[in-house]
Amino acid sequence: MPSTMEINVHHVTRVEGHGNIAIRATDGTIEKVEWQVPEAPRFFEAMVRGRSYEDIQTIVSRICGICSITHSLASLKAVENALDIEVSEQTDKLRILTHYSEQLQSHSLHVGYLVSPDLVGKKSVVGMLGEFGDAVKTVIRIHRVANEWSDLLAGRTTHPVRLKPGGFSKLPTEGELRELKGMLEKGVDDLKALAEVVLSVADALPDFQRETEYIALIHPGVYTFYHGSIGSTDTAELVPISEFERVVNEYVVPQSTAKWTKWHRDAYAVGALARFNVNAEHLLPLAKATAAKFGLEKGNTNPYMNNVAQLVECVHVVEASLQIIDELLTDGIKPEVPKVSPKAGEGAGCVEAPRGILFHRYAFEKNGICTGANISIPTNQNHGNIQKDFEALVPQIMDRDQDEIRLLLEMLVRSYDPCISCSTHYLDVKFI
Amino acid sequence: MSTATVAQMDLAQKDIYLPDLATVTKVASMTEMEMFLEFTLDSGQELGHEPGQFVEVSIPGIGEAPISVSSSPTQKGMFQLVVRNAGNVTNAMHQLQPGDKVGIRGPFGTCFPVEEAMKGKDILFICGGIGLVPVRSAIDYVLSNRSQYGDVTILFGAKSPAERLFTDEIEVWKARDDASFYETVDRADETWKGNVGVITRLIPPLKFDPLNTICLVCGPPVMYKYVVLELWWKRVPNESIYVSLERRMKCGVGKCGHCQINGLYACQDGPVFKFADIIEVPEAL
Amino acid sequence: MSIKKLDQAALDRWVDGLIERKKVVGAAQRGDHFSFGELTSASELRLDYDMSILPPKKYFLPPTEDLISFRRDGGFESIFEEDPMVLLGVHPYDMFAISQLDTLFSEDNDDIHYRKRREAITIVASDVQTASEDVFAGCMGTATIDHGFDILLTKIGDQYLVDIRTEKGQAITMGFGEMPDATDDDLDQRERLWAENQKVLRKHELRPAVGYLPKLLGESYDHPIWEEKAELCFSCGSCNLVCPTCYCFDVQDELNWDVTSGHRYRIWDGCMLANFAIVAGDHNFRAAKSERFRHRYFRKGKYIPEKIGQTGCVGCGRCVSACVAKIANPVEIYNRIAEGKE
Amino acid sequence: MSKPRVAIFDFACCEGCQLQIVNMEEEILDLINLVDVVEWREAMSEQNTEYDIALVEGSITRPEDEERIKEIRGRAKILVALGACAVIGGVNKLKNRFDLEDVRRYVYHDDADMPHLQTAQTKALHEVVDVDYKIPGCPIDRKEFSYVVKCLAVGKKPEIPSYSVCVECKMKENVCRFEYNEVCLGPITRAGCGARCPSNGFWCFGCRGLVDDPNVNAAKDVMEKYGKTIDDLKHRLALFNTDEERAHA
Repeated sequence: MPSTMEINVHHVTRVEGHGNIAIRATDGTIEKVEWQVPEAPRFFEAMVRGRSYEDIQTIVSRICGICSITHSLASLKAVENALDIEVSEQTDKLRILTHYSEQLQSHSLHVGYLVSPDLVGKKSVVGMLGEFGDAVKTVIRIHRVANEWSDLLAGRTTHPVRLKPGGFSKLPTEGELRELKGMLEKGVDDLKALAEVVLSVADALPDFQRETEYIALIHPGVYTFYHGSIGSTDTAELVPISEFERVVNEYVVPQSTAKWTKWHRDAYAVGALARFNVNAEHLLPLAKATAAKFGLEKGNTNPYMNNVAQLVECVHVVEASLQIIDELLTDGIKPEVPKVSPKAGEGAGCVEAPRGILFHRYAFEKNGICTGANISIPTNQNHGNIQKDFEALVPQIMDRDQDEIRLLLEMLVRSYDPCISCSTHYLDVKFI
Repeated sequence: MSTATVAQMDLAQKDIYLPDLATVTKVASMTEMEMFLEFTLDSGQELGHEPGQFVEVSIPGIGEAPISVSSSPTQKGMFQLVVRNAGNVTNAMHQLQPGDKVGIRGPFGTCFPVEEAMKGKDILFICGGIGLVPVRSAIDYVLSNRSQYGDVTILFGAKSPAERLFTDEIEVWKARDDASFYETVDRADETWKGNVGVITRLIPPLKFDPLNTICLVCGPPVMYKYVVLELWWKRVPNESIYVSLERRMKCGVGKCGHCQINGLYACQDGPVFKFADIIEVPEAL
Repeated sequence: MSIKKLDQAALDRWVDGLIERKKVVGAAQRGDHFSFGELTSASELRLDYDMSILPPKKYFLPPTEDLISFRRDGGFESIFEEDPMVLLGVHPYDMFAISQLDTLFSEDNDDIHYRKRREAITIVASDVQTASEDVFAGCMGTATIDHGFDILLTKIGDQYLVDIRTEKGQAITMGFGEMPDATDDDLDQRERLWAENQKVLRKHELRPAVGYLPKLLGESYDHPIWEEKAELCFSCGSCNLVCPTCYCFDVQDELNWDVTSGHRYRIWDGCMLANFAIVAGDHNFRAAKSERFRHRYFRKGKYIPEKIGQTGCVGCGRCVSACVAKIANPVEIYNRIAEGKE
Repeated sequence: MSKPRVAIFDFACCEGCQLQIVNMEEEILDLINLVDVVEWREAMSEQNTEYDIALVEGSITRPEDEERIKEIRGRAKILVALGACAVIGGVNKLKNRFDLEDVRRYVYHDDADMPHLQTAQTKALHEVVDVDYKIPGCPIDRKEFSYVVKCLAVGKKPEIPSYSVCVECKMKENVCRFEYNEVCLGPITRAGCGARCPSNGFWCFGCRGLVDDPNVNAAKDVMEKYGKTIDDLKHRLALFNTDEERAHA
């Protein structure tokens, strides 16, 4: 009698959005390995047509609850690019500072609440409360700092209010920035403590290697999340943001409502590990030291290590923010009122979402009404790579217990920190 | 008032928003919607109310609601409320069991003039639905001091036989030979043998001296105009008609503004009004 | 008690000294408007402000205020949140409104939550230096004031007259240093400024006399203006919320996470809001917008005057500015109902 | 009294409302003390089909989702709609302004006919099943969420404000957005957010849905007074209230 192994994870838990895993093997022969995305498509790109440039940010931040600030910023950069709007250095700095708050929010949520139960053999963070109660409370404190930080600069942690074309609808006061600085300085200690806890259970991260292409923003001299061009570990070429479609090359597969992407190979990866592999030399000292603790080095090809890279980035964004706050306080916060007038145009914008590089493109007619959009989301860009990882990993672990296989595959998906509801919300339009 | 005068006032006065504790001593379901509850104040004191007054009942965490006192002050050592399940507080009151604690503020507001205008007069009580709840306090008071009043007539109208309140007491009132009781229901069922129709139909057949009768009226908002009209046909002067009005008395002490009826506060100037005093108050009825 | 004189520098020194010792709240520019808030330096104080968005009422009757704490198993305790402060720069019409609240919260049933806050606040009033766009205090008899405050500041040339009226006022004058008494000439100048302010603070001209409003309204219950204006009313309550004499509130219970304890608080409410007069069972005693709209103008012009003998509208004009539909100008309404009468 | 069992579900949405539950930070510990969270895919691997209260985020956009929400409704004693997508359809309803064929083709081009890419008109939960309570907002307000949960735990009917955002905006002492010549939906939008957007210098775009009886006549008149048109208002209204905007067209 043939022995059949079938694994169907109908909705991977502890990820944002709905993703399924389907594996079938008979007598040791793999018949099906599929990463499926059944999330309901929302068609944001079609919906923004006919909306004003003023409302784009408000609409597209709703693509994702977890990276709403990132979507806002990418859309604002695209809108500003399309309408020839210049923003001040102060706006840039404050935006980056806002953006960093979301990196910490998202990474601490992912590593602390969603991944860590796997590392200690629990089903959820609630299950960790007894034995790892102190660690959970540390995570909560870090997460709260990140949220209060977003609240302060964006007016809200989820779906930012203050970000608008040309600048901010309301600026933080210098007093508020000083308070934030104090908060972040205290946060560094909590981050160090968290790193120690994760390090103590890091053995639970599977040792699995698969070479792939890593793509991230590159900007001279900085570990960038906001400025720059598109870079890759496969090429020295830097692609301008305006040509992002040349990089993503989207296509549709039958098992996914999200589109998949590829560039130099059949799939590529984006996210913290990609940024690390592209930009590690620009990390700030404490972040570098954190990476070293975990033995994370440039050129790492273990997707599970993305979670460690996220932790490293948590440290980096706090360090970088303390520098930005000092600069802002030295210069003083100058009152600025964004003044913008609509015109016809088309433009692209890009920032690094916590889970990888994010592209937005919009076209407007002369009254500022949107006529078309194209958004390419990091989780889309990772779907193909997750599938390729599955195909490589499953044969290596076939002989193990089904529950263990299931867990390893779920952990693999989780390591990418997929934002699945995001990934079903993009569109693609040809601009003439 | 100048600030100097304010400063001289006594700071140790009672907080008008602070409830006293009371304990539930008896509960009984009256209809599908109405619950009967009996309380004693934990202080051991009498509530000290007059017929027609209300209290603010607190269910901690749920809120506070104004409820008419249904028992007569002639009944000592306790007071009774009847509540219709119509909101959060009254819903919570329906869950109360003997021994449970509630907060009580009050009694507040004006009362039926059982000691003044009504003394020596014939009395006509006209109650629609839960309008019987506050009026029962006056009915009991009058019947307890029966010799001090003239003829006593009670009219009661309910929507249906199932919604009749105080059915046991109605039997007692009916049986009394020193009081007349008439009732009707809007919609009868197969068990109902009595009058069918709105309460106003009970008024025309009545024989009474309009100049020697005090009428107490309480019922749903829609009822008053029609009842008053019938009383006018009977030549009852406005001075002799008293109505009890329902409003949203949030604070009960004339501050919050919710119960205002034009310039009057239902919680202070009411809930019992002499009809003559509100005939020029358009929002009253 | 006495009337002294200070120049700007001495005034600033005094305010800075006060700030070192006490919580000092005053009118200051915040963003692109004036509002009352805690001061950290005398330089922030703007006695030349025209109007604050919210009246200083917010310190006597805050938007939300805890009243009692409770436990579900029975047990209630009063919560008092008095917040001692010196309140600087209260305009005469707002002072008039505060005195009115003093009366309304103390008469019949004394509200000691209000009174404790009130007693903890020392009021330094200030005669208006800049008339706001919509003020009409001159028509309401509230452009100047001679009672209720602890100290009144009046700017005469580059000097401030400091009229100290109460012990409370006297108590915060430490730090004045040597101060000359105001001269008769100074007082004459103040009289002239008061007379001038009666004329200047009239950006809208009320035609009927204030004292005539109750009678006028009494005859105008069914005037078409109520329907006409309410047609454009959002029932947003902005006019209620910015009004220095509106004091209606709602009372709510809030549970702690243990759901066995919590507190009861009051929160500003407004008679223009749709559900203000709704009772359990959802009957609304003022369901129509026009009924609510009328109620507000009756309350200011008739009910309050009949209750305490003062106008319920002090003419600050905040409602005029705050109403997005631009229908809330009391002067326009009272003038309309006066048309064709006397 | 046993703890009420709570399950959290999501449909088409950004999951930002669930995130607000996570964002309660330390208070989550209080929450799980008060109720048993028995299923929550975004945060927990535990699954359970036995629950008293279903908290449901997202709007219904596919026939299979209709079936799923009906099943959830069938199991839950109390169903609470969480956030704008669930309560009014939210930004997802912008899709309903277009022909669905066009929307699908616009996004998926030649692949648009693949069966898994089908979509239907966006619906709020109450358009498919009975909803007991609604927590509006995009995203939900954490304080309001806590309030509702505590109410349900003690059997109290939660009261969501019936008045407009202007009430809270005035309490915050904000300058009216109309003074900046902006189209603000505050006067017709249900309060409860603490006037979050105007307090941050931004107009209200109506994410909590409209008040029970919005005065559309007044809105028209006000637009004219500020040199705007009713179309400006409708344009903004469409963001979260496409149905309302069409009803008043």
